[in-house]
Amino acid sequence: MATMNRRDFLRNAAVAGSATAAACTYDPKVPVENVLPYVNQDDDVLPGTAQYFATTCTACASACGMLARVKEGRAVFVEGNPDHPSGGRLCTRGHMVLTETYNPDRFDGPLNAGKPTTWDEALAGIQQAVTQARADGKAVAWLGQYRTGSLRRLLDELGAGIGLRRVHWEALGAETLLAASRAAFNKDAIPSFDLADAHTIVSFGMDFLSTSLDTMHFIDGWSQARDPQHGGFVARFVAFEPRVGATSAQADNFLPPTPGTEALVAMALARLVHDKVKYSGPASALVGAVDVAAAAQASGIPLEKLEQVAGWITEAPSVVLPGGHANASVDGTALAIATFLINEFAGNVGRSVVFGRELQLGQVNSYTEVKALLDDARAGRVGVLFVDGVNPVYNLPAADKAGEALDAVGTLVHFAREIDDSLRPASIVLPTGSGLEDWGDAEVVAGVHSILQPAMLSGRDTRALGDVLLAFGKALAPAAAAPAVVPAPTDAAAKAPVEGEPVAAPVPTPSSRMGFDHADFAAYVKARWEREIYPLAGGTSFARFWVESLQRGGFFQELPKARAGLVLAAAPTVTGLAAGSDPALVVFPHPHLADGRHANQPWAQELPDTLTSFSWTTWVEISPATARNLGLGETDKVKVRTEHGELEAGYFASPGVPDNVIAVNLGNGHEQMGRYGTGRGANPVRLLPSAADPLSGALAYYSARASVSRAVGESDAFAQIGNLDQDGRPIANIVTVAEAVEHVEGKAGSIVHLHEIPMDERLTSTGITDMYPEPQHPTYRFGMAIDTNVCTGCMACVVACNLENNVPFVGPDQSRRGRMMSWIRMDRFWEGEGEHQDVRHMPSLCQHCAHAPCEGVCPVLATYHNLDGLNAMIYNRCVGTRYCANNCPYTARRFNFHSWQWPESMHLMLNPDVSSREMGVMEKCTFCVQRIRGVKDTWRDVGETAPDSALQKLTACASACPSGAITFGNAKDADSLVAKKWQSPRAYTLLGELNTKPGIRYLARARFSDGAVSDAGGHGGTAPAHHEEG
Amino acid sequence: MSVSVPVEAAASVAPIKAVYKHLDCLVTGIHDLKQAGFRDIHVMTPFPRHEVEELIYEGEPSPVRWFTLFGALFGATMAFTMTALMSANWPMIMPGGKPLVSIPPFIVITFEGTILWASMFTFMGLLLLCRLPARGLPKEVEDPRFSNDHFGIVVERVGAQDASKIKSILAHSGAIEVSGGGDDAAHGAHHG
Amino acid sequence: MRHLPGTFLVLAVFGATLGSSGCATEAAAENAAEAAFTRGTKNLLPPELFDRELVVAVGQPLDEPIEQPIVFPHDRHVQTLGMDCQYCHSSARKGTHAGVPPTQLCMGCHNLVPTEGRPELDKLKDFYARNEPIPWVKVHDLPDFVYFSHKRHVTGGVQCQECHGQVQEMGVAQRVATLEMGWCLDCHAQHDSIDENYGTKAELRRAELKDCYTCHK
Amino acid sequence: MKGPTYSSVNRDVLAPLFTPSAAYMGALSLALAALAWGGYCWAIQLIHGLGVAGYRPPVFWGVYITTFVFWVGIGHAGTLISAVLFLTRSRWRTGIYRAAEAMTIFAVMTAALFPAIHVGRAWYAYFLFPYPNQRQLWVNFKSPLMWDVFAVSTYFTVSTVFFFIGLIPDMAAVRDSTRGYTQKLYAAMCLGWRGTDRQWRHYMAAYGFFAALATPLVLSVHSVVSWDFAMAQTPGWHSTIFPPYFVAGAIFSGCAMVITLMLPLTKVFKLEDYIHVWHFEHLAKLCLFTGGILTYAYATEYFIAWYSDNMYEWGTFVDRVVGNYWWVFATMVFCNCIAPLAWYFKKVRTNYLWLFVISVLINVGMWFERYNIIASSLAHSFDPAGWVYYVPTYIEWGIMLGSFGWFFTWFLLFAKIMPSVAIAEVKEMMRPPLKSDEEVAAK
Repeated sequence: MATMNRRDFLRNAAVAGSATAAACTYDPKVPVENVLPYVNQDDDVLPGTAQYFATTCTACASACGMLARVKEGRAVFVEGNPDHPSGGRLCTRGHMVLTETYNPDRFDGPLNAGKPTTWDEALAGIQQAVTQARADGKAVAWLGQYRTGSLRRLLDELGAGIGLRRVHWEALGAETLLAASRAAFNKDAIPSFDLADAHTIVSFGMDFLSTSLDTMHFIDGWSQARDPQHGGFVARFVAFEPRVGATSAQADNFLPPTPGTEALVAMALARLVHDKVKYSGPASALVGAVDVAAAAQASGIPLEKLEQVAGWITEAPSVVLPGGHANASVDGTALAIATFLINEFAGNVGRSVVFGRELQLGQVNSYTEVKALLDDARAGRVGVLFVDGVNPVYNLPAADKAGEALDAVGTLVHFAREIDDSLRPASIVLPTGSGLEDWGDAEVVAGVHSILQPAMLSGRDTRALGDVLLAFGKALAPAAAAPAVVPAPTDAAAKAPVEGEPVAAPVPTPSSRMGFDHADFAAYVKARWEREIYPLAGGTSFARFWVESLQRGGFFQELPKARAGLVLAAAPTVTGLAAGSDPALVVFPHPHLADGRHANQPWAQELPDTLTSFSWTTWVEISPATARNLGLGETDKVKVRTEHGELEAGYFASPGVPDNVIAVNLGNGHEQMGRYGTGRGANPVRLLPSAADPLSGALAYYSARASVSRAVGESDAFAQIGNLDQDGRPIANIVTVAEAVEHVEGKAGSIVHLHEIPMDERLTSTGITDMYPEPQHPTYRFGMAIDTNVCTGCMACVVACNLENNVPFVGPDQSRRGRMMSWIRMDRFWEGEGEHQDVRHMPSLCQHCAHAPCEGVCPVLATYHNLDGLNAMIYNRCVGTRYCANNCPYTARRFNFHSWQWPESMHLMLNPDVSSREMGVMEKCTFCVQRIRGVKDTWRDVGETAPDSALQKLTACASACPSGAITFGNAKDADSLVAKKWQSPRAYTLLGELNTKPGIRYLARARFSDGAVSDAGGHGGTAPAHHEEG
Repeated sequence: MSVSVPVEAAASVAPIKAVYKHLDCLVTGIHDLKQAGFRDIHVMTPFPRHEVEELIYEGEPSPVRWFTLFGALFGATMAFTMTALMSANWPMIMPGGKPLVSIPPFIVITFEGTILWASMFTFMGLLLLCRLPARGLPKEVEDPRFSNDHFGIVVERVGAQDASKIKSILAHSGAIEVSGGGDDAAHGAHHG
Repeated sequence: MRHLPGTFLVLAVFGATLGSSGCATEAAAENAAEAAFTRGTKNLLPPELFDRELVVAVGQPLDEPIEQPIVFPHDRHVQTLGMDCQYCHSSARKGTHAGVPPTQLCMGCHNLVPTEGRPELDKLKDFYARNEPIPWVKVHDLPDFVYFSHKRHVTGGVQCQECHGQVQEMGVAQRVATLEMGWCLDCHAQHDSIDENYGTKAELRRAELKDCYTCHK
Repeated sequence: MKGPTYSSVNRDVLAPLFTPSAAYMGALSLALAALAWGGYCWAIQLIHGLGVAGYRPPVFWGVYITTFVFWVGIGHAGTLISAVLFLTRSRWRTGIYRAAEAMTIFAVMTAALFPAIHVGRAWYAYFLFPYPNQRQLWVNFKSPLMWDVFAVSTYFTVSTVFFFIGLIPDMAAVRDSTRGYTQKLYAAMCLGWRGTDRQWRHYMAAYGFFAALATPLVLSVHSVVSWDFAMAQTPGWHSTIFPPYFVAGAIFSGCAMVITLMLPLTKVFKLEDYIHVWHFEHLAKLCLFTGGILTYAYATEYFIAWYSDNMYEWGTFVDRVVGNYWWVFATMVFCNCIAPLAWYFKKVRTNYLWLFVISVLINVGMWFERYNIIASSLAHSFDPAGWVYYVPTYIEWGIMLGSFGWFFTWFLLFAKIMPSVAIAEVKEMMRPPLKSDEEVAAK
């Protein structure tokens, strides 16, 4: 991957590419279109052919590997990097890096108090302010997100040089886990959890399939543990948490303790596990005093149930996970410690709870430290404050008066791409490049050194954060003599002796100071790699190592799993939730907006929530009984009130919310954001007290009680999924785990029980049930298999598809009218209740039927079945009768009710391989025909048909699916993976009785049969059918 | 019938027109003329009368039916051929798994084509056989009452020698008015 | 004359309705959709309502001379200097786009060619010196919904001239083919190279070449 | 002679022509205003896209198709009266068939607008016709919509010609009672008709053939329209009962529309001598008959949905009664099945007010029947994830209103420029004046 001359060629290529925004809305006038050739062309540039750049995702702190596909100088798609330990997975939010890059609200250049300025002026002013502040004895402070790798090193050195007071905080951070890990194992890192071999997964609120850190690693393990073919078992997932969330929707046993008793339950479980395994050791004393019966009584979970769970934990390999919103209470750290105890007793530490591959999130500060910094700022003791990627005004409770504190800072400097709530009128804004435009690196997981390399130029007057810091360093701390490197806590911990095991993680010791004497940050990163990473790898030449690392996306070490000894001195004390009769308030992160950072990304807003299918707003989840008692109608709003504030929002009567819980999602309710994020929904943090977990200092999102009442007005929350359950229809089917494990191979035929329409025996006996023969596919019959057993409903496939295929976002108003254009609709059927929630997710897309109902009815042949088994859709021929959409039993077709807008700069994101569609045209999934065309073209050059390996992950959805649920391929080839999956006993075709002969087969979900869930296939719903559009 | 300027203009006189108020008188007039061998007559009625038709055409059906038949056959053939050929023109398309030329759906188009062309041919035949559009009868025998409440007989191409005979037959049959035939004076008895 | 009042009444009501409709237009337009997400594109006047197949943009006018930033003589380069098409349009056999050569490539020779009395060459050198791409006017511009791979055609044995005309005899290249769908299909239905390249599988290949997805994206 | 005479027929039927009254101008103004509003709404839709309508996927068809089917259905009564009753020699047809036929043509003209209004890219609606083009593309004759194109255009052509043939002698009558330019105009329009024996001979033969061709055509047209639905898989649509059910419904609604239109026409134009309550009674009886078929069809649909044990089908039918669209279903059942039953009482079916009220109710009910079939089926299809509630917007209602404006504008113009009662055929029904009668009377 050559990097020379990139700036030049990108500049030219970006111009050439801008003319390529494809559309079938052509101008009737003959336009003069220009061809702009390169002045100097790189050898590896082939106009019209995509280039891939391996880089690192910056959407959250997890730093997964990412590939950016670049066409004509514009990144048009991102996907997981298969060479990276994150396994080629990229979550829903990871795709937002692309929309962030092209967001029309990005700053075009530096601003000073709202007025455009130049970089030189801005930097000079800041340097002066820093000097002044130091002279005045005021603090120069940094409030930013977690940073690792070279940036952190740069910050360390700069901080030491100018005496920077640094607070690194994430709203959905890892303070409790880190505190618990320190307390339990004396480790300054968070252990990694391996789910792959666990037969039982117990989670105390960790959102490990959606918003927690290191999600891709979790999903990797999850998809293996749930796949009966992997280890001959299907893992049982037990969730102890206050509400069914994106992750606990997958739970086989959902056990909500009485709010505030989660830590008690964990301790009781620890005691039960301890007793079951007859654990003997010093830690026994820690649980000696636990009153299991009292805990069961308090939590409302029967003792027998707890004992059963303890049995599952001890009988087979298991893992117990802390974290998430159950963990974000004043007992957060206590709960995490208790789960570590359970893992210790069950023998999981070193097996499924491992060090070695631990998470080093860099400097982790807590909410309390943020508060302290802001208190100082409010008192006028902070002269200069740098804000980097955090939004305290939005994410802190109102009582903390973050806005006032920022206003009181002498000089406020924001490293930002877009406006957010924390930007004050007097701020100096230094626009940084997006994750696709700047150099950088990251080391979150021990041994995983990832590189960020620019895939494109920004076309705006931005600078990389590293470049700015280097400039500061050169100007403010040139005294290279000062060798003082502030030892980061991680390093200190890594060096601390740990009993039993040797230090496994070869943390690079900052043997020498990097200094600031580098041309730019790119050179800085390269220099640091040469000095610190290259020695780890060895090899002949750094130049070669560097190019290989760039191609690979970094340098990755397999570090051995390590065990850590329990060093806990005393059992944690459990405080519990403040007493009261009102339901407890749970503030949970939005699966796509996370802590609100993606609120201005139209796709993050528009993608429906995985459970409620609401978009573009905030909603309140209450129990169905509460909704009934309040007499709420479908379009009513509710008001949630705590003693700290109130908000109004639409509601969702969730069968997964107990009566004593009210849940509100975080992420929306921004007062100051770009065009897509401002004024949507409400901010639930405003309802929270300024309370922290005493052991870690983490903000307690789950610490208030709230009342809910009916509000005046109409809700702006509209469900994209029309019905709560599947009304007894065999759409998303299940089999029992026992059946699934027994029939891994497809010998005995299907084990899915489907609705069958009886046919005349005279017909079935002849085997001729069709009037017409099935179409012939001479070379390929492209098909797909979707394993709903591992699908978590995360929507990564949806967003990847949208980005790949130029699917437009339609905005809140049109979303509410159900005109969402996503070609994949994530069906959600809520079949169960109580302990057995049975939420079934199923990506529903064009089934590419061989006997497609849509094709026959199109009067102009705009849609037809092609030789490759694709249900083709030719946009130009479409008149828009919409007959095809009516006749599609899968409702897989989308209609362009308007010509959708791609605002200035967003249109550069359009994939030039795919037409964009004008109003009045029908569209739908094409199985990414442009990729198929590319692959066929490549293999035609050598005169062969494309092999399975080139097809398995070909489509955007298949390449994006983090759990590998989607397999694509040539079903005509019996050896292909998709053909094998089609033969699985769990495979079924959707609405097969219609005889449409779909090109997609679903693999039924495996569920444990120990509950209310009937074993009989699709007729599993126990909840009565009712419409849910609240 | 339409106007045709008599070829042997020298031998003929102006057409003769008789106006009737009563149907039975009209029928008598026609019958008598026929008996007398005058067949080149036009009978004008404001609405169709089967008596008149039977009397003149003696039950011979109108040839319009042949137009209808050929129209139907043409329509059926054309419609089916068109659908089949147009469908076969792009052979790789298999919408909904149906073969290129599938008979059941094409029957509908064939049927519609049959009806359409049968109707159009019928209309064409009507126009041709009725010699429409036309300018109507010669001015001197035109009479607005024929579309209102009177019947009429017009005898064209009357030889000068026959004029008086015809007029007399018409007058005696009960015509309320007989004119033309070279005589400007109106003949005819006015019956009560 | 006595119809007049009634006629006026009719016209008045008709006009008033249209008038009030007109006033409501803007409000309705705003209600119609959120401004940030949709756009009204249809111009109700011609030519939008007419058959646009006649005016689909396929590049510069047929058989007409074209004004380019630099008057580039194809005939001189091909016939006099004996250069191959793919010397400059080098990605024609490798990629979807034939490619217009980078200025660097021109300069490879033109560094050595004297420019006296050749103002066009001065322009070329100026562009290069300014590090600015030459804004060539696109002569053959397929609609954006069409996928066309030069590689497939060139490696499949289609001669450049079959689509682009006798460029070697032209000065500034001009368009000679309609580039309409029917024109493409004529070859896709039957072209000598299909039988040559695919032999017994030619029938299948012809069917593939008539698949809409072969060219429509 | 008592009652109308030949000359009084001419006088009475031609009297309303050409001299608009204030009431007429008022009605025309209303119609034009509605048309203007509809045109405005359509312009909005063309500029902004179909999104201005209330479509909520997967409900992709709504008011437009409903109104299309409604107008096609209205058309059927005209052809039924003019063709089928001609073949069966029903005497009560003569007074009303002209206006009913005009109604057919205008209804089909109205219906024909809707495919263009309905499609997403109206500017490409001509793609629906098989015409030679450089792209070498043809249309899909397997699509029921294509059958629709053929059926409706054939129906329109044949009806128009049939209507025109019927008008020829009457326009000759108009010609003979006017002067100047008007006369020239009508002389041209009647093609120089003279009413000679030869003309009448071919005319009657051709008319008979037209009637014979129009009869299967009228049955086929609504069958084809019903196949738009029945050929689809959608539960609630996919049913073999649809063709007869739709044809009966079309005649039902068409006859009701004839009553709705002819009652005021008769009163305003003072044609009571030619259109008696006796005519309306016959229409009411026809409505009762077809309404009975319709009610039976409704019941059969439910029975089959239940008996088939097809959960999707049954789910849709249950949803129609208890779901979001219950009010549509209730309106439909009340207007189509219950309200017409009042016509079993002679007093009701001979009372002009009741005739009018119930006929309007039937029209409303039949519109809702189509709405019920289209909207509720699509809103409750196979996949429960796609269950929605579609509510039309003012644009759709505006265009529907505009379609009434369009229809009534034509109808009102027709009433002013063409004889609304078939003069020649009315005369045909009358006892001709005979000398012998007079002689008998004289004695």
